[in-house]
Amino acid sequence: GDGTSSGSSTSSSSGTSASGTSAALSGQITVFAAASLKKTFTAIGAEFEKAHPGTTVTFNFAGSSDLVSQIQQGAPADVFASADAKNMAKATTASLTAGQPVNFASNTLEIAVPPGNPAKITSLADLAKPGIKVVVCAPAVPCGSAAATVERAAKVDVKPVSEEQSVTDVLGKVASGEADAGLVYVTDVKGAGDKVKGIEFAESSSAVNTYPIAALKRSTNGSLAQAFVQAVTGQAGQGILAAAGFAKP
Amino acid sequence: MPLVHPMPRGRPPLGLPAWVFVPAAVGAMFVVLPLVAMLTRIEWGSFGSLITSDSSRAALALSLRTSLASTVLCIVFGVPMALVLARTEFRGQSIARSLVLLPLVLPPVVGGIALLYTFGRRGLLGHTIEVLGLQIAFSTTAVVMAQTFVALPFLVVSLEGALRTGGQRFEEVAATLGARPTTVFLRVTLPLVLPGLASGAVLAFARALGEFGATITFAGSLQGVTRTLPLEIYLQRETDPQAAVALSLVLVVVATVVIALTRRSRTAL
Amino acid sequence: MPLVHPMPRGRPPLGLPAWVFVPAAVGAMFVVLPLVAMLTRIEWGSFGSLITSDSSRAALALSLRTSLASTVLCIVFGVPMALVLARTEFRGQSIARSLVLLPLVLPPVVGGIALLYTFGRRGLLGHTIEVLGLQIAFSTTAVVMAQTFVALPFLVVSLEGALRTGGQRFEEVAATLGARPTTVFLRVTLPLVLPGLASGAVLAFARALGEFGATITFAGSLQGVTRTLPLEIYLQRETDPQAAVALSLVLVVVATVVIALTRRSRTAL
Amino acid sequence: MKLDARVRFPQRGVDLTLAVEAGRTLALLGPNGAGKSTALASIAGLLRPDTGRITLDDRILYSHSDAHSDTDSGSFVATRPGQGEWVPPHARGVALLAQEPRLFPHLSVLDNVAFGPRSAGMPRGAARERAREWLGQVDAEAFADRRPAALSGGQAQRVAIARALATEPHLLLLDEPLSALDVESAPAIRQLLRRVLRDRTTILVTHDILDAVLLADDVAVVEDGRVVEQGPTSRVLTRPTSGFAARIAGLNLVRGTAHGAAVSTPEGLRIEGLSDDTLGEGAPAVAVFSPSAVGVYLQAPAGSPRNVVRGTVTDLEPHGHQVRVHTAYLAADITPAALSELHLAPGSEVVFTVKASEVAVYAA
Amino acid sequence: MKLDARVRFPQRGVDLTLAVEAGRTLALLGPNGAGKSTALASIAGLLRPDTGRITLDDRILYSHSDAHSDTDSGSFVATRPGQGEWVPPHARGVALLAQEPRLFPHLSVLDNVAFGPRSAGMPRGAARERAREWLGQVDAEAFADRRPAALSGGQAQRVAIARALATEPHLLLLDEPLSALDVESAPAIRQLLRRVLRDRTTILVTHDILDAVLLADDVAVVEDGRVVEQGPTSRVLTRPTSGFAARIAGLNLVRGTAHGAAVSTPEGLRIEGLSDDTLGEGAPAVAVFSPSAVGVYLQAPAGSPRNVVRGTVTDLEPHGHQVRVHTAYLAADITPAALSELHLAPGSEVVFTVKASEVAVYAA
Ligand SMILES: Nc1ncnc2c1ncn2[C@@H]1O[C@H](COP(=O)(O)OP(=O)(O)OP(=O)(O)O)[C@@H](O)[C@H]1O
Ligand SMILES: Nc1ncnc2c1ncn2[C@@H]1O[C@H](COP(=O)(O)OP(=O)(O)OP(=O)(O)O)[C@@H](O)[C@H]1O
Ligand code: MOO
Ligand SMILES: [Mg+2]
Ligand SMILES: [Mg+2]
Repeated sequence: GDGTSSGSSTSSSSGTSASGTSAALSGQITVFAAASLKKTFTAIGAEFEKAHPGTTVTFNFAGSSDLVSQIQQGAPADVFASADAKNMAKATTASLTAGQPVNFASNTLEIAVPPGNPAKITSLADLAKPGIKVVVCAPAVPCGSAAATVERAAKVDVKPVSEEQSVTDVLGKVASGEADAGLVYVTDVKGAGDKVKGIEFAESSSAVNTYPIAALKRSTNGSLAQAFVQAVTGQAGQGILAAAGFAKP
Repeated sequence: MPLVHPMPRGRPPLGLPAWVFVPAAVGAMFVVLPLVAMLTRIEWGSFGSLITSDSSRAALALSLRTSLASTVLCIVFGVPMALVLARTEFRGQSIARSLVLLPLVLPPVVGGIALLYTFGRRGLLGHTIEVLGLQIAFSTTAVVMAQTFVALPFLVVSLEGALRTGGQRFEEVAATLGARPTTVFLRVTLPLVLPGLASGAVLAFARALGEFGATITFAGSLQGVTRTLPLEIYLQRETDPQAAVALSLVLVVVATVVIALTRRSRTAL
Repeated sequence: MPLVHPMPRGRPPLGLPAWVFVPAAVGAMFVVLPLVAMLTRIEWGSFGSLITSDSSRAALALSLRTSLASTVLCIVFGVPMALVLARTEFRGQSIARSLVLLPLVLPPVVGGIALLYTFGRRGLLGHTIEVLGLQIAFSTTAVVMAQTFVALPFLVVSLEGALRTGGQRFEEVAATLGARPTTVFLRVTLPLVLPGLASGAVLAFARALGEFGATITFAGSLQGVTRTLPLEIYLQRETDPQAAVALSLVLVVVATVVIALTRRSRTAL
Repeated sequence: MKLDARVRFPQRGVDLTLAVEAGRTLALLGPNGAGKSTALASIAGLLRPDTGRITLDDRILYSHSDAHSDTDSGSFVATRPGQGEWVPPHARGVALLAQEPRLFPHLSVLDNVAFGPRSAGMPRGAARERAREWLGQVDAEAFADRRPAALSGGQAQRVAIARALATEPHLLLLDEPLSALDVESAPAIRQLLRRVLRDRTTILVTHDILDAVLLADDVAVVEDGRVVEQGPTSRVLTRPTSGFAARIAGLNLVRGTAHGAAVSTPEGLRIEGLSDDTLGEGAPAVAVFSPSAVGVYLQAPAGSPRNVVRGTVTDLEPHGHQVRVHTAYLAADITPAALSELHLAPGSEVVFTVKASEVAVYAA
Repeated sequence: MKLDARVRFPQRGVDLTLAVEAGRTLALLGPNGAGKSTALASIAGLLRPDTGRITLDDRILYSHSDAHSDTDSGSFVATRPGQGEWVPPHARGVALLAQEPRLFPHLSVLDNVAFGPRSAGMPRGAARERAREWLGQVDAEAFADRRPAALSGGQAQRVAIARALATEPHLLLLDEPLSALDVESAPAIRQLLRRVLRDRTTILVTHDILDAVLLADDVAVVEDGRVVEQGPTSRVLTRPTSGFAARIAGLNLVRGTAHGAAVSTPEGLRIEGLSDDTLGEGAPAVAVFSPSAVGVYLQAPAGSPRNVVRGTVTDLEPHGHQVRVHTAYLAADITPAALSELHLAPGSEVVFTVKASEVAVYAA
């Protein structure tokens, strides 16, 4: 919490100063970002390029673990934004990051149900009822471990019909009506528009997922990389993230 | 293990152009080197415990069962399809052929979505299926369907090619000897196109065994029910890429053994 | 558009067993219905804007370029490989055949990892490649390599089947007429196996066009450089599955057109 | 079974009408490319004529016209509206022995021969039994267990013959069955066919006069896609009216118009002979005589033969114990002694003479 | 080019030694399955004998032994240690016309014939020119632009002949080139071959005596995988020592041991004749005589012929203007008049007589 707040304050100050010193920033960077950040980061990138004419930001979106192994294999990355702390930790352990990663957003789980909520789900406990088809993420992926955590906290034993590989897969099953309910992130429910309906539940606070970002050591344009990190943690970035449903870290 | 070769003894190979061996070797290297690189990275210490874990064993068993089942389905439906495409002429045949090819180019995940749209609870046939009391989604049946959907075109395309290359001179002879179409099919067409059918079946089996996107989208991923080896590998990769590689090795070995066994039993006939 | 058919005029089809049409129709339905279901779900209103967006157009162009390039590579390397497998006998040939088949069953994601282990900066050949001043991983070259890696076995397997089915009676005649192996290859083997080669190339092209796992792992997903249409579709799906379906439709149409064009130009020869 | 066939393939220039009475054998003779195999393939159902009509007894196997037919449209008659009738090959009861053996490469020789009986519903054991008998008939039991690839050309042909005969069809079509056989097998197989064809309805394509003489009741001569001559074997071969029939019968034939008992050709040749029917003056007619009736001289002799024809020797070939001397149109048989006396060689100018009493003249 | 070949295929029971002198034509005769095609395929390089040795002039095309050879191991000689020499088919300068035409289905008739010349490096235009000439020679220019599938059997065979001849090889191998041809084409193609083969080294497989007589300098008779008789054509056909050669020459042959000028067989038959060389008593010998020298009776006549053989008629067939009467071992030619007088039919018991002066007896 501490590092984050300082990060956000620095970013807001440098965000204003950035427009003043924009002459110093030029060139191109590649940002490796978790696939779930595609919409928001694309928007932030566009804002960033507008604010700093002459710069180009390109993105490589994929699963966080894919991104880490690509970076480990020498991919030309300047910035890494992970969807969980675990994958960022792999990068820091391998001393790939320049400085400490900064948390820039967080996310909590929500129950997603098909429009009209045919199974009449109202609480996490409903998911354990017999005959209800629930899908969750597999424990090996971030949203799955979060789901396990909340279940444990709420002492609810959900018997899912499927343990999906990613949030997208869970959403797909719910949106198509195949499953009666699923556990996904708030941002995912929001992103899916009217294809699913979100049901908040109190126990979700027991598993908060944070999103860290860091410039990378091997970057050939370190200052631009740092500037992008600051843009994400700064006001403009935070605004875009908040609009997509992300909570403050 | 030398393959039993159908070439009559004493018949010398005609000799290929020498230069052919250069690209052939390069191509082979290109395929083999990554496999070697993979082997060098495997931590053999933990290999045994890894591949004998409950989840790995369940995934392997499921993968084998479903892939064999979908290969059988591919043969049952694909052989007639290839026959109709290769041996008849009808208006719109080329459109039919293109349609059958489509799953080839459809990203598997989208194929899974399309299957959901069709056989899912709210899909085109969802009502019918529910009335029949069937339960497809999240079941092993769904896995087999997804695999069949992506693998079928492989069998059809390669078999159609073989049927056309083979021609129908022997089918004609059989007909003039009084053989009905079914007899011609079973006793002439099928045995003569066996090498092509075997290739097609191997391709379909391999495609089914490696199938990931359509399965995860249409069938989900539950240990022992719908989580096939590729899905298991994908999950392992989240936590331990090397474990995923080790599991892949198992997949590869299993596939090779199955394919070798089919080939052997065929040449033994 | 009726296909130009090689069957001589006046030659009546021998007639297939009537029952063949039943499984053929069921199989065709199984493939076609999901596609129809897909069509019914597309929001045609936003279709135009969606498929003409910058990122979609870039992805489509990249997909076409890379798939065609890797199909060419598959032909260049795969035809010699199939020839060597079908027309020579050597110790260890069956092992060679199995090795070449492996990428078929390797989950594509693991294939991508294997490629990274080989051609990545820290890979088996990483040093060599760096010394040569090349940068393979995360470039368009990497996309082509990934696609070639997964597509090559399709061409090799189906072509080997066709070569074996066709036999070598005409190659023998050509040799006794004094044709050197290269001439035999170019003027006899190749033209006679053209239907098989076409099938194989279509399979390889389709596989390359739909390739996802190995590409995202080995080449990454950079717009205009490595983000092919399947990757774009995958990303779209994160936010908007229907957009992904619409984009897939584009992919399918493009693939069908390309395949139809090749077939047409071939039959026109 | 009685066959009536009219098949037309305008593209190939083929328009043939053939009839075979029940139980008889028709030999189809004619030069390469005349349309013999085309006719057989049409009757067997492997080719669909552009127009025509093929019937076996009362059963229509093929008809082009839209004209309705009230025959029983059994389960196998696939009628397409506006396309006439079409019975697929397997339902015709017609067996075809094609010009190449085309043995099934994946079946043993025995199973190749058993294929027909099994297709007719015979159980495997009985079919193999039958096959073994037929293999015995063509002296090929020794190969029963081999694959066709391990047979010589003549062996394969014998097996193909056995395979065709083993089907016991209503109508048997044989396309040059004996051409690959050696001088020892050919007579044996010819004997076999003679026995077997006696009461079967058969069409036999051949280039060998012996086959026609020994096996066929009737002969049809096909040239350029048309039947130019048809009739009982003995009549066609002794009194041919077509050049090809004369050639195959080893006779000289001069075609022209009748003038009394003589035939004159547009080129000015005139052959006198004996005419046994009254020929219309100027009607088309042929003069036919044997090469052995021809005398060969270097100079025109001053003797009785009224027919004297000059020519240039194109070819000399042994013919039995004599030598056959060919000119562009005619042939003569002389003894080797005469040959060396005359010092003949290709290019020599010669005079052929024939007594009118040796020449048969009749309407063409 | 002089060919020497020794090829052995124990599995097929084939062990042949053949020699053809430069510029000469050897006719290979023998029953079906004797090993003729096997021999040609070995010489062409399509089959590898189990053991043996094939040389063309001094060049070793194949040898089995490890024995080193000091011939120039040109670029095409792929020597495998311990396996002897092996020249691949295309580098042998040997053209093979196989028993089936096997025209390339994807090339026009013209390009089929041009294939050989083009493979030898001739530019396309010139090769087509050459091909057109050869097509003209076999009377097939009309089909130049067709695909092989649109040819009749005989037409395809003619094109295949043109294709083989157009390569102008060192050694030409022809496997039954004329068997699919009609009575009009066959003589024309035979004339063509006679011109073309005059100065080429050739092996010709045939079942037709005419081919041997007209085209071949030498004859080799193959039976059961062995050469049983070899020599100049006239000698082999007039004084055969093998049953097959006698049969193809239309002669009666009785094999046995010499007793004076007579030959006696193990079955007790004894044929007296004239012997022009001194035969060792008890040495293997044959008695040969023409069917036309044989008299046919129902009862043994009380006349001069010293050779009287009883038998049962197996077959009657027309032979020129006579009828040939076959018994199990011998044949006799009689006139149709005599035939009807004797009331002969298969199964009749007959007595054959031959004057000793008509029988040649010589060493086998
Ligand atoms: N597919 C085809 N398309 C066009 N013309 C063809 C086709 N097949 C054959 N022909 C022609 O039709 C004619 C008749 O051919 P067919 O095979 O019936 O002759 P045939 O009498 O059997 O001759 P042969 O004695 O040589 O076997 C020939 O001139 C041939 O060139
Ligand atoms: N692949 C094979 N395996 C074993 N035996 C074979 C094989 N091919 C041929 N034979 C046998 O070898 C022998 C010689 O066959 P070949 O083809 O040389 O005979 P041929 O003299 O050409 O006869 P034909 O006049 O019938 O063409 C035959 O007995 C045949 O059955
Ligand atoms: O890194 Mo992810 O794809 O948001 O789980
Ligand atoms: Mg024919
Ligand atoms: Mg032969």
